[in-house]
Amino acid sequence: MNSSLAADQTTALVYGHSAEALHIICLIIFVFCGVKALFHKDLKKILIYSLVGLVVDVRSLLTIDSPFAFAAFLFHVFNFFVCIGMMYMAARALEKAVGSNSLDDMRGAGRVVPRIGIPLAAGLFAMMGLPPFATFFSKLVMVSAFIDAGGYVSPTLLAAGELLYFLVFIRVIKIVFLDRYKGSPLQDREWKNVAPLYGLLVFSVIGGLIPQIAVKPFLPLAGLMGAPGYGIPPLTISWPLPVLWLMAGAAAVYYFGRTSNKKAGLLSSLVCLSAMPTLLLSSAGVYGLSFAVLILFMATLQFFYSVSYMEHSHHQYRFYTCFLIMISGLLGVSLSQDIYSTFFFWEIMSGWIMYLALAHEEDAFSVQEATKYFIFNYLGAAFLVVGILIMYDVTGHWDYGKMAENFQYTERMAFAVLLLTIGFIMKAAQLPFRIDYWMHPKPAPTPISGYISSTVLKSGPFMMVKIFFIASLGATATTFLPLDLIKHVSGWIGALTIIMAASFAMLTNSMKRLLIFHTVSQLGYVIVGCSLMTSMGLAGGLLHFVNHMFFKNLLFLCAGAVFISTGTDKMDQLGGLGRKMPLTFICFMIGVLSISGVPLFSGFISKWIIYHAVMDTGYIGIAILSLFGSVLTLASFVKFMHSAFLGQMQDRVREAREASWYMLVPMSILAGLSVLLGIFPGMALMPINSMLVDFNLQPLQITISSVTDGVDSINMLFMLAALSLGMGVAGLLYFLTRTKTRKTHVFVCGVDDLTPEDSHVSSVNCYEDAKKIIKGAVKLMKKTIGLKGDYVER
Amino acid sequence: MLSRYAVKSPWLFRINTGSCNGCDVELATTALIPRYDVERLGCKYTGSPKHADIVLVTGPITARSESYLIRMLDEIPEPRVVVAIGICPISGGVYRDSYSIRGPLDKFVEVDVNVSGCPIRPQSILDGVAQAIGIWKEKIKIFHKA
Amino acid sequence: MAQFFTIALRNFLKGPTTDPYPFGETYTPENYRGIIAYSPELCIGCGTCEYVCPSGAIKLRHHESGMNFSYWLSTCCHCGNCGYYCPTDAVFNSNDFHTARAQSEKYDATINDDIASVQCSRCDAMIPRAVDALLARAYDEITDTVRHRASLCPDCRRLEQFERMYL
Amino acid sequence: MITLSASILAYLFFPGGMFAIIFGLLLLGMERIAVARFQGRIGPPIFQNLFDVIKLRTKEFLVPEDATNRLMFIIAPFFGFGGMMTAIFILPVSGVYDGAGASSDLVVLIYLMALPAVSHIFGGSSSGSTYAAIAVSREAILMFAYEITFVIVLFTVALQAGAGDGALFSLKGIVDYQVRNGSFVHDLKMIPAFVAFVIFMLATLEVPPFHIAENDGDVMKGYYMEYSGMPLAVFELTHALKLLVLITVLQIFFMPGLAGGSIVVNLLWYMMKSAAIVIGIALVHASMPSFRVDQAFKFLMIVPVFLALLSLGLVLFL
Repeated sequence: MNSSLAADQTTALVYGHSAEALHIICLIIFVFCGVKALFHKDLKKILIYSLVGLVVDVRSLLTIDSPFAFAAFLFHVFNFFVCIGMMYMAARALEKAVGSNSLDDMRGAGRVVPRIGIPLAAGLFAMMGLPPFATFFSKLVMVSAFIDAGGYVSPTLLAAGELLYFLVFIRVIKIVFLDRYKGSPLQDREWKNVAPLYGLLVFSVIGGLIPQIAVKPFLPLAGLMGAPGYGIPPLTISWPLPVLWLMAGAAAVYYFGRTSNKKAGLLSSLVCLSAMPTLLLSSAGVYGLSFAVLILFMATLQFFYSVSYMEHSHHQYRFYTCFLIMISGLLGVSLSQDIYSTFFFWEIMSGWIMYLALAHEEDAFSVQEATKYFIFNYLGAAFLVVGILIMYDVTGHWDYGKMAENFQYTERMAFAVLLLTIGFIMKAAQLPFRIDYWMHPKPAPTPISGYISSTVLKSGPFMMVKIFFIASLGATATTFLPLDLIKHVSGWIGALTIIMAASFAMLTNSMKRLLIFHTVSQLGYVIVGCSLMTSMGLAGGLLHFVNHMFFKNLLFLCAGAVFISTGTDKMDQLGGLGRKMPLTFICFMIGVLSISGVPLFSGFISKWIIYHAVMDTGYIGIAILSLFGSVLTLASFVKFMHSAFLGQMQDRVREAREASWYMLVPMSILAGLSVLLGIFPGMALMPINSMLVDFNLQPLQITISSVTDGVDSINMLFMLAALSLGMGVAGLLYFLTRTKTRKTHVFVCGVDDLTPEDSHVSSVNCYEDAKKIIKGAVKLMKKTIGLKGDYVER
Repeated sequence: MLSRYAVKSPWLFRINTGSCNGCDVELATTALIPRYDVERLGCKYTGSPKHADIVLVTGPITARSESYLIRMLDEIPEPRVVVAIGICPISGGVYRDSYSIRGPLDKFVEVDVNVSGCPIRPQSILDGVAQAIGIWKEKIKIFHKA
Repeated sequence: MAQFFTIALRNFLKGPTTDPYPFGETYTPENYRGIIAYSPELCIGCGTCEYVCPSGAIKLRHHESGMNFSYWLSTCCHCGNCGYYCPTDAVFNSNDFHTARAQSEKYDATINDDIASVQCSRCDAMIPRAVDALLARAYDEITDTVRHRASLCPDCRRLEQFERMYL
Repeated sequence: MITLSASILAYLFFPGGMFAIIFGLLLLGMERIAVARFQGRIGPPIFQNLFDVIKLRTKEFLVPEDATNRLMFIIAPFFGFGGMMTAIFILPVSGVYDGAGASSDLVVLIYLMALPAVSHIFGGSSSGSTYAAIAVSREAILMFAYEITFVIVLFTVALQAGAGDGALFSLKGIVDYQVRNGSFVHDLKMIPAFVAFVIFMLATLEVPPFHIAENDGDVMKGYYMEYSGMPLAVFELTHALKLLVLITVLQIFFMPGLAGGSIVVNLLWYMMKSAAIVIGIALVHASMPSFRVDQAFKFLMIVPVFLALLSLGLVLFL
């Protein structure tokens, strides 16, 4: 008896061990093939290594002997082989066309022979598991199979492992597609012998868009093997109408926009404008709807601006299409009702479409920077995948409402909420140790970098608030300690980011890099506000969310206008632009005043609410850091304003002309909004109040222009009256003295042979002492934490 | 008219056109050392010609400093008084016949008060400033009539 | 830094040591080299002062009826050479430091005296008159003969000398 | 709620515009006399600063021709002046004027105090002069350095006045709290905060230990360099108002004790305290040489911040 008992134990032991051993072996092979593929020169060898690695990876799925895992295995393998076949055949065709199989000869060949290139690119993107292809769902199902098996360490490892293969494929895409082709002319293949490739491509895309049909055949198969009935999670995606409208618009722009940039730009801005009425039909709550309205409003301005910005660029229609699809992804994130389709649209928003839009200039620098940002986004998505699937596994529902109802407080759920918070905070680029990875790339065209900074990054805090709301709603019974801890820690991360990003902004010398740093620091404010989850805190955070959207986009558009008219992004080559571009200067000044929180401008009121909220909850440290942040912001913008717009006129600026009215109209609209929201914050606070009611926090007592918090209140109209009365008195003093005015030289002790270059204090020689201290802190950080540090100058 | 009070705060501005600094040391002492405190009269040394009311010019206007002097004189707002300090600006002083000086101050600007001496005594500077204030008062009236 | 505070407090308690000049008298040392004082009756027209004046403030012009001593304050560097070398102390520095003048008075801040020559008591040649201060330097005491001889022109004095010796 | 006409009256005449400007100029004059007396000289008449302003009115107004933005150059002084007039209107004087009701708030105070520096920066950099540009960069660094101290001291006072149940942000509340149970200056925990706030005051007012942005030695008149005539007068008035605002804030934070029942007595007591503070500032002014900008930056980032944090710690944990 005991021998059989022993036998069982041994078999269990052996079986247990062998499963364990198998798992480890798979992991080793997986990593080995990945590294080999990463550094190999020959295209076919790279594909073979990655094939072996991923198959082994899928094999480890079988170590879990649940029918769900087996169904996931079958579904994944099927999709996997569809893509591998397509990619492999396309690669062989390309090698035959180019004549050699080493990667360097194929540099840029993909674009020269598009008929072979498209299936190859599609295969590569599919292998990465990005949305429009079926492998996106099969990977999702694979990870959920692991999670279903109980562990949550191995799925995270798996998701991180995917990053290794992502690097392999992105390297191939970068070389084959985004480079200049210098070789001899290639001969493209006719349609008929390329047709099977396109058949596979269409099959994979259909599987990606309508996953429930693709999954249906595999469910009974799983039933054959073990206990039937336990199926793969419902993969139905709900497509909101505005998203479809925008996608259709993107196709229209791609088709009609080829002729002229003006037509393409105006068409795409019309598409966004016309998408607004379709919002009325969608059933999203006021929170999602108001974000959607803002997205579309900003998009119309952005496209109207880029009509004249992209004038001397190339392939504008391709840029507009990718931009529109990215916006449709963002719209999907804001409107979708369940977390699953939110993640689907999230992947569309920060997937390869954004990569193509960011690398639009196609010079080496912009491709390299865009790749870095794409890698960072993919890593963020890995966190989200695991978090979402754990939440589904615990609550059993995708839909937000149902998820909140049967939300149980288990430590796995705490881990899921933590992962999701990390993913969303990473999207908002907090604690930027390597700004070129954390944030959207500098050399990308200004319309898209302005739009990402002001609107796309907001999806991070937007979703974070939703998750916090669900967690806090669900865990009413027991005080969900980890949630308070997560909220407190994310508050501290926000506060530290404010100081860190603003002090790095002091060091940098390029306009766009400075604005990027300030986006991160202002997002720190939003996260500090939102992570308090009190009514004041959330209201402050969301108001800053809206204000920041307007004044940050305004500043980016001004920087773009300056870039177009002077041709340089370096601040120290500019000087005295205020005279040549007065309107741009006025808009820029309004942006600076609102971002540094000067009263009467929009930045002030939201910061006021955030400070009160933080002080009410008693976090003194966060309050001090965030208050200090606004002075840092003002100091770095003084540097920007002085060295670019004021001071002596440099010769590069002599022939600068005022921006065209295509640029000026959006800028002045945003400037007007910044001032309007500064004086009448009620306009934005009314919808925010209704959101607070949705999040069942009690709304603020506000009027159109004042906010009251307990005993003290702030009334912006009163401030406007007081300040303008004071300025009126000063004006009266001016008016009393009708003395003559006379133009004279600037006083430099009478010396008259100084050239403007010598006498202009540019951004390089501003604040040496503050820079010394910040550089010292960065060196200290490198020594202690060992990170490569601020990466500021490029 | 406010000129009665405006006259009580003359701001002084020093221009050194190649002087041997003897007069400049005297000018400095009138402001800084407690003994000859020019602030009693409401005077204050300003750093910029744009704030100047009474311009104290020292030095025999050497060739190099001629262009600087012309530019700086143009940067001084109108109701102003020019005081030549020491004999050099008045007549070239001991350097009168030298090749490198461009002659007395009157050739460049309409001087109002001459305080001669080499170097001048702080008390005579106070004399000069008091006299300049008198002239300045007339100028303010004329300036505001025009 | 502490001793600065003590000095400041001591000054505060001691009260200001400002010289009340424009509104009251000020101390002027008696040998302060101020504006030149010139007494024509002592001047013998030797021209030493013109010669030693570094800034050319003193000009001595001879004209038919005597000499003209002119001095322009605006170029006088108050060095005191003239007072030092003048044999008869006709020129010396007074301690009058009030040299501030309006621009209109720029060219009349001068001393402009004529010293008339006297006629020789024997012939009608015009000679600069002798001044007791000068004679006092040459002779111990000035007797009538010395005074008589001083009133003769050089030719007459030679004639008189010849007459006295050989006649 | 104060009626509209009363508040306009308060804004323009009594504790607001006219009184504040005259009293501010008087205080500046007093400070100049005190400095002179500390240096052993007589010093100017008491209303010297008023005469300066009147004289500036008679001057011609010069605009640098290569100033990049004439409009900005002319308008720059307005921000500072408007900010300070509003700040005066908001600040309650114990026993005399109880602030502008609900909106006399600490956070508003921080941003209003930054407005004069903002107007200096705009004016200086739009004038196109190199000296002004250097002064602007120094002003921005110093502002960035001394703002930490102000923020920490502010929170310390707010917490101390809040007495445990969160921070009390309204200035009127702070004054009432101190009137009720003893002003903070007697409270030992708040002494380091008091010293830190005085250092902040010296730095904001550019009084010699921190006379850097318009140091006569190197940048002469700093950001005022290109100004003459009326804008310069507005800057002088802003400086006078700023001195008064800082003195009032010091009294609100640390010594708002009442001297008696009627308004007149309290007003005189308030003026006496202000005069005493000004004499103290003059003492430091007369006996301290100025820092270089990097020395000042290091000093401001270490000493007052440490003192303020010390008293913050004491208030929080004691």
